Amino acid sequence: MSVVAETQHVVRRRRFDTDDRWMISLVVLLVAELLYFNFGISTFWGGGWGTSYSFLGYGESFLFTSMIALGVMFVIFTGDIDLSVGYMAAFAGIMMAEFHIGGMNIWIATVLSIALCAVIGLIQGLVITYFKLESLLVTLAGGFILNSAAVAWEGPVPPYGFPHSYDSALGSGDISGTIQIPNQLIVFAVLAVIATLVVHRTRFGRQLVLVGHNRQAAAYAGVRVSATRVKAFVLSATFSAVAGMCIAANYGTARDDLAPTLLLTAITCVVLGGVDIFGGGGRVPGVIIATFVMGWLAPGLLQDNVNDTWATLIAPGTLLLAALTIKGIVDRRQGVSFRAKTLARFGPGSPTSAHADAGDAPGTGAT
Amino acid sequence: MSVIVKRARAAAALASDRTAEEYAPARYEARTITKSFGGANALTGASVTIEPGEIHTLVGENGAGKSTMLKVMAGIHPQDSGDLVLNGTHLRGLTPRTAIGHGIYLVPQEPSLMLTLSALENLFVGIIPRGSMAFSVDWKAMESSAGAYFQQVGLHIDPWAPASQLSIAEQQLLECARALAHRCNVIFFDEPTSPLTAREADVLFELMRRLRERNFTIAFISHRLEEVLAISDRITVLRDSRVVAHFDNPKQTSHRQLVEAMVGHEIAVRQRRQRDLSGAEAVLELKDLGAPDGAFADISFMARRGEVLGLAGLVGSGRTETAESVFGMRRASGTVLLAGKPYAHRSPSSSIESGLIYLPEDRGHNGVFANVEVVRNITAAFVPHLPKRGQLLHPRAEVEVAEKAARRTRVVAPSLDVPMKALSGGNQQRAMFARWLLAEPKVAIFDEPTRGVDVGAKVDIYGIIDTISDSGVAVVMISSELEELVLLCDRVLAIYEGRIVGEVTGDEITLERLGAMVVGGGASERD
Amino acid sequence: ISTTTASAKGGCIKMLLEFKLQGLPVFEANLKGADQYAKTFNICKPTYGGPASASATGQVSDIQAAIAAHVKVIAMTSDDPQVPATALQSAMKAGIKVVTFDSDVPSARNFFIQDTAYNTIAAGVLKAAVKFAGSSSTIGIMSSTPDATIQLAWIGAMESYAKTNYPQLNGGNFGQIIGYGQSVTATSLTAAESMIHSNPTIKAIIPIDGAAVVGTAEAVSDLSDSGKIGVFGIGDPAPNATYYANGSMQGLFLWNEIGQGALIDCVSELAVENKIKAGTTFTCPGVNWKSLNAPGKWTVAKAASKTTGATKNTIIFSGPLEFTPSNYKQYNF
Amino acid sequence: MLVVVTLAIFGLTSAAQPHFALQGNISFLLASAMPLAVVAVGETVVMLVRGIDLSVAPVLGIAAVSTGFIAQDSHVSVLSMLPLALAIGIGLGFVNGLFVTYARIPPIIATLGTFTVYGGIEQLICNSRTVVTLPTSWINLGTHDFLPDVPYILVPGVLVTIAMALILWRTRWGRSIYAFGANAEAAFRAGIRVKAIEISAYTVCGMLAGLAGLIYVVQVGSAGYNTGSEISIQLQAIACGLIGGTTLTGGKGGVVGSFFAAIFLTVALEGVIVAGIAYQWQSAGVGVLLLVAILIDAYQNRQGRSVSEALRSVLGGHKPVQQEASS
Ligand SMILES: Nc1ncnc2c1ncn2[C@@H]1O[C@H](COP(=O)(O)OP(=O)(O)OP(=O)(O)O)[C@@H](O)[C@H]1O
Ligand SMILES: Nc1ncnc2c1ncn2[C@@H]1O[C@H](COP(=O)(O)OP(=O)(O)OP(=O)(O)O)[C@@H](O)[C@H]1O
Ligand SMILES: [Mg+2]
Ligand SMILES: [Mg+2]
Repeated sequence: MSVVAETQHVVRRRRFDTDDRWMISLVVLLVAELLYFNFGISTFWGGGWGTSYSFLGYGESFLFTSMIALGVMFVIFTGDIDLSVGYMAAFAGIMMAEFHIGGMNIWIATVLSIALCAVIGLIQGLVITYFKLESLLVTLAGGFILNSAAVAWEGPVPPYGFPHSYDSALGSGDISGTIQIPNQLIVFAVLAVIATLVVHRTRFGRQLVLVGHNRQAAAYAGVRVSATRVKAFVLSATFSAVAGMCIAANYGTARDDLAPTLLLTAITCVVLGGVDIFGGGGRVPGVIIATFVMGWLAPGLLQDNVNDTWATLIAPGTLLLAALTIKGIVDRRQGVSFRAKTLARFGPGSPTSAHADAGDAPGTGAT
Repeated sequence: MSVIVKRARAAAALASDRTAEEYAPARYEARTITKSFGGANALTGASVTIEPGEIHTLVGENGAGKSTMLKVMAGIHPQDSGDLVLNGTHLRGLTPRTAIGHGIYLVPQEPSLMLTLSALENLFVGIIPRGSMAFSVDWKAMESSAGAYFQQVGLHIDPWAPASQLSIAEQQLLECARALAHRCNVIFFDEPTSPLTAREADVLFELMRRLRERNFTIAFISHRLEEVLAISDRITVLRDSRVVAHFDNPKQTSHRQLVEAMVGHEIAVRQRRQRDLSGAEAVLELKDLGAPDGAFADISFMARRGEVLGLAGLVGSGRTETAESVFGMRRASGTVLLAGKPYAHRSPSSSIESGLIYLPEDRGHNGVFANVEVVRNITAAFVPHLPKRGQLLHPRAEVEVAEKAARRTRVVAPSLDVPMKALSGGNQQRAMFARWLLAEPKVAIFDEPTRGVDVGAKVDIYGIIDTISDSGVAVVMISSELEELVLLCDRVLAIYEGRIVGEVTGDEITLERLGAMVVGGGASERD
Repeated sequence: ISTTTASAKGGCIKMLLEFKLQGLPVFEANLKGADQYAKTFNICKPTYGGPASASATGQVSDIQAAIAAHVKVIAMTSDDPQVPATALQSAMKAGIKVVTFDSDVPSARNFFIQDTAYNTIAAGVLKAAVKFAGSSSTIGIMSSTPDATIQLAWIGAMESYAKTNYPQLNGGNFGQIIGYGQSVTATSLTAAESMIHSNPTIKAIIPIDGAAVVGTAEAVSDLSDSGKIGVFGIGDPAPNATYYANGSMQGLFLWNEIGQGALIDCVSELAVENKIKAGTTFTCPGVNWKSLNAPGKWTVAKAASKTTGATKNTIIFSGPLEFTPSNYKQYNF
Repeated sequence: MLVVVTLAIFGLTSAAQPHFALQGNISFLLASAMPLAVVAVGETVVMLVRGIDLSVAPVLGIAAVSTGFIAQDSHVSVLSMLPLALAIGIGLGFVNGLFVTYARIPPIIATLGTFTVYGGIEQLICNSRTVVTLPTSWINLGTHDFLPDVPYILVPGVLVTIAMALILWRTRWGRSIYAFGANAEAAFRAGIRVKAIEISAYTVCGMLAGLAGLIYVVQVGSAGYNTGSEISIQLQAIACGLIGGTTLTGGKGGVVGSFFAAIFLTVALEGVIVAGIAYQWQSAGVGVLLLVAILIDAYQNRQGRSVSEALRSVLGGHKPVQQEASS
């Protein structure tokens, strides 16, 4: 290296970047929410920390949504979206239940169903990448088809009646101690740790994020873009299937109409968690925190005698819109707007200049 | 709702029956403009005055603030402070809309047209003539008046054809025609020539000269200093967001003076290297490569160890497609041999694994991850080999790897932890070189490695290419700047309309020879 | 928040009244009755529940909130016979009485108030339809989905009633013409239209869920077949006033929803005070709606019965009530 | 082309089930396609500016229940409710536009958010009631034909479609919509008020969804807490846009295609029912249809010409003029 002299530069300690700041805000939000419920609702802690139907116990009503959120998060990281997750979870549960009723050992049925869902995710991913279709619409169509399959399979009487051990292991059971920890929380924690490590500390995760940031550039950098995207769909389907098992165990039955409502909440959690809907940006821990913010919101409000419509629709929707509005403002201060990202990614032709400044968006200038 | 807006409306309303000459000749002044993006200053108290009847050129390194200056003056970005004064009138709260009302139009760095719409509509967008009703569109009037504008800029196209069917040069000219159709007499050209061939650029310069004769007020940005010196009436130099020099008499200014003003210090003039590599073994061989759509055909050549092989050609001649086919981004027929072995199922990842790398020409779209840290940009092609601890990545070790590579290519950054977009174009390109050095290539294809990069960075890049080839790597260099092919290459192939039309070696590589070859003639035909 | 605590100490019985979802007219009538009679049965003004959209999971959240709020009794009509079971079982474990009505959760309740005997309402509606259409005509059924438990039971009861009493109906196979509207009016409308088109000889349609009733009546008026095709269904009269008026609705059968609300209060109080058990008969002071047997007197079933559909600890509320074009105006639910 | 396929489906179904082509049924099919058609026309405008609006379902619902309740209680005429329906749509659509334009939330997320919030509002308005006893005049308007096989309900749908088509082609606002969708940045530089244009697109979409709400309640005769969302009309509308030739990438397509696509979709779904396919598989049918629609969209984008052009060239045996240029 004789010709090129070496330049010194410092790699400074990480500053707090936007993602970090967003995560801190989420933690603050979560604490504020819990404090509000703590002081506002005498029964929020119920019979004490972690007993059923209070605090940790509420997990049973949202942890499976959190699992779905973790799954769909992989897909959102790549810049795609998976709208089939809710239907996938329902279908997985019904598949497992029908296998079980057909005489299969329930644990084998569980594993088999999860595997089959992974295959369905694989097929969706392949269709999307091979035909170069919009994931939004393909997974929507896939969801419709899965829904039909679920309805047809479950028949007039949805399957029910699993062994008690199963209901307890994945559903409403908990590890008793001074604090009762719901089993589902443990399942979720395991998935959450796996998801965090996969995204942030593995080679696959790195490629996932790069694909999300700039698909083209990733391809030129030797990342197998289609394969990475397909893997994300497989992960999404797998996580949804696991959630489907937890739902079935929790309610002791598998039905087609249990899960579809989960989709909106799951996506809300991911976006609220700070993951960029256009791919790339965001942190897994943010999503994990966001699932708890969302999860405790509805039961807390319900207990606070808030009308069901407010607790389950208006409050979460408003939270999402408000959070994103604020995030948009914060991001714009940093010179990166959603709109600029939209244009950078979807802009026709190549409006971005050679040095990739993403700031020439319309509106950046119009005040 | 100021006077300006009303005037803009009035102006827009009048647009269809007024000519540019009806504006008073415009003296447009930007006084002590300051503009920052998220804390980083793009302009600090910069002032420029553009007189009517002059071509005023802004030069400076990447990121010096040239584009920002013109964007502020055209209302695309609001300034943080400072004044814009047109013929003594202060323009406040300028937007592109009101700017056009005042006769100010910016032809952007890369044409941004509505590709799905017709050329006609692109021409009139924003000032579509009114029909019988106040809100209706008069398509007939549009069609009948379009011809005149197209003629003025020398465009011969079907007005109803979608803009996507126009070449880059035609799109650029359409942008100019739009400025005329919008009745603007203050026209800014932001690096219009970088995607153009010399011949297309000449057409554009001709147009600019004609406009100057009509007393238009013209600003221009370019990194090609020869053309800057040739066409400008006045030159303003920006460096690090400030105006640092003016040259009022470009005819008496030397290339060297200009460069020194831009970079702030002297730059050694590079000499052509003389090497004889005819005995070195071939590491890359192409046999009869052809594209399925015929964009290129019968491409056969080889590149030797340690050689810098240039590919000369016009924009669109098929060099990028050839290179991408070799790298595995596209399908092609024919054979590729790598170190003597056939390389059949090509894909970027397997190419990188086997030591064949490709630096894409469109850095913004295909190269950088703008929002990702520099570190990860550098290691992006190295992910399968990133240091691990157990099953997990080892971030500290990764930073060390990236730092080492960044030092070799002299990336200058406040920290490697900042997002890539915080770097200037030149440093982004340096980081891209760092990325590809990490892959330890045996064959390196560089596609337009100096496009949109300032002089300082250019010299560094030449140095990097020298170093790489000295270490035994076969370098294939695609460039539309013939000068740099002359300076760098041991051998140059000319490609014309997707076919190799000539080859020159050593001292045969001259500007004149290359110039003749790239347009398909006058070359020593290969056998 | 504070009101709940205060009323808990005030001695009235805290109750969660949980519906399948908000906004169905039948449940509104139930609620009206329950509110009206709350005082009589010492019930705190009912905590009105019901998920915002029909989902069994939404009901579970409501139950969980209620357990945490220490209610004394949960009265619910369930969206699903299984889903709330776990939650209800833990409620029972926590000493909360569970009274289901309308739709049962068989494995997790103390008492179930069945609307009416399946056989009697099925016979009632079928008889009326046959009287209009003739005993060897074509008659269709409009249901919500093939897995709606009670509707299935009704259809079954109609089929067996038809087999013995009208063997000529639909060429001997009553129950073969069924359309599904998925509890959506627009879908029911389309399904009813296409049923009429696919069966040109159809003389009467029996819609048996709320959306199907409206959809069928709309379809019949739409095709200008009002009066030519009879609509006899199971549903409440008030929402269908327009169709009674324009002649496309001939008869609806239901039970007295307001009275059922009162019975819910009554059974809840008795359950909390442990005053009823299987096999006993009880009365509710002030409630004199006609029960299946005698006014103001109800029996808690001891064992399952095939004909009525009752299971153990089931209380059948009443016989069917018929709403005809001449009497529909008297009922506003 | 769509018309041909629709007629083909119609023909096949009526061949199999003769009563399908009965007079009343044609009229019924046209009428029941209208709420969707009007929503689809609005959705198309948003798609033209590269947006997507999922909230049309609850907007339709809110308009339906608000006007329905008033009519139910005070027996006003349908026309007198028109301003209210439009105003509701305009207001809610405008809010969508604000979120997309000023808060810069990606359209799909912003309208997902407003979808839930508006859905909540719809429930609050219903407050546990359902619109059922509409005045007879409303029911008659919804069920009668003014010519054989031409229901009254068809009129607003056709008028809206023609008007929107003309507006999009013949007004500056319309051309600005296309310009914005084709390249927002270029539109901004060319002096178009991009924010106003984008907001106006969402507002128009909302307005038409509001109008569709009124049409819906007249046609169906009932509306409730989840009217609109229960049949996922927002997704059907997007599918109509795609089938009708409008792309998700903006700047290309038009409302006439969406109008016919809505009729096509309705006939197809009805055909599915009449063909005796089990109801369980109806949603799968929609899914498959949607897949076909996006495959068509992808094909159009890749080939630079529409499927109908391609078919015409195949059937007509001559090459379209554009072909060599677009390869
Ligand atoms: N929209 C934006 N958002 C954030 N930073 C920006 C934006 N536009 C420009 N910058 C930054 O401002 C500085 C000046 O940019 P500008 O585009 O004016 O440079 P330039 O002189 O035109 O360079 P080049 O020769 O590469 O075009 C650069 O550091 C650039 O990264
Ligand atoms: N500016 C353009 N205008 C029209 N067609 C183009 C243009 N650029 C590329 N093409 C198309 O792509 C084909 C090959 O282009 P390619 O980019 O490979 O050429 P190149 O020689 O690498 O040009 P460049 O100098 O831009 O890198 C051409 O035959 C042409 O059809
Ligand atoms: Mg620039
Ligand atoms: Mg090229």
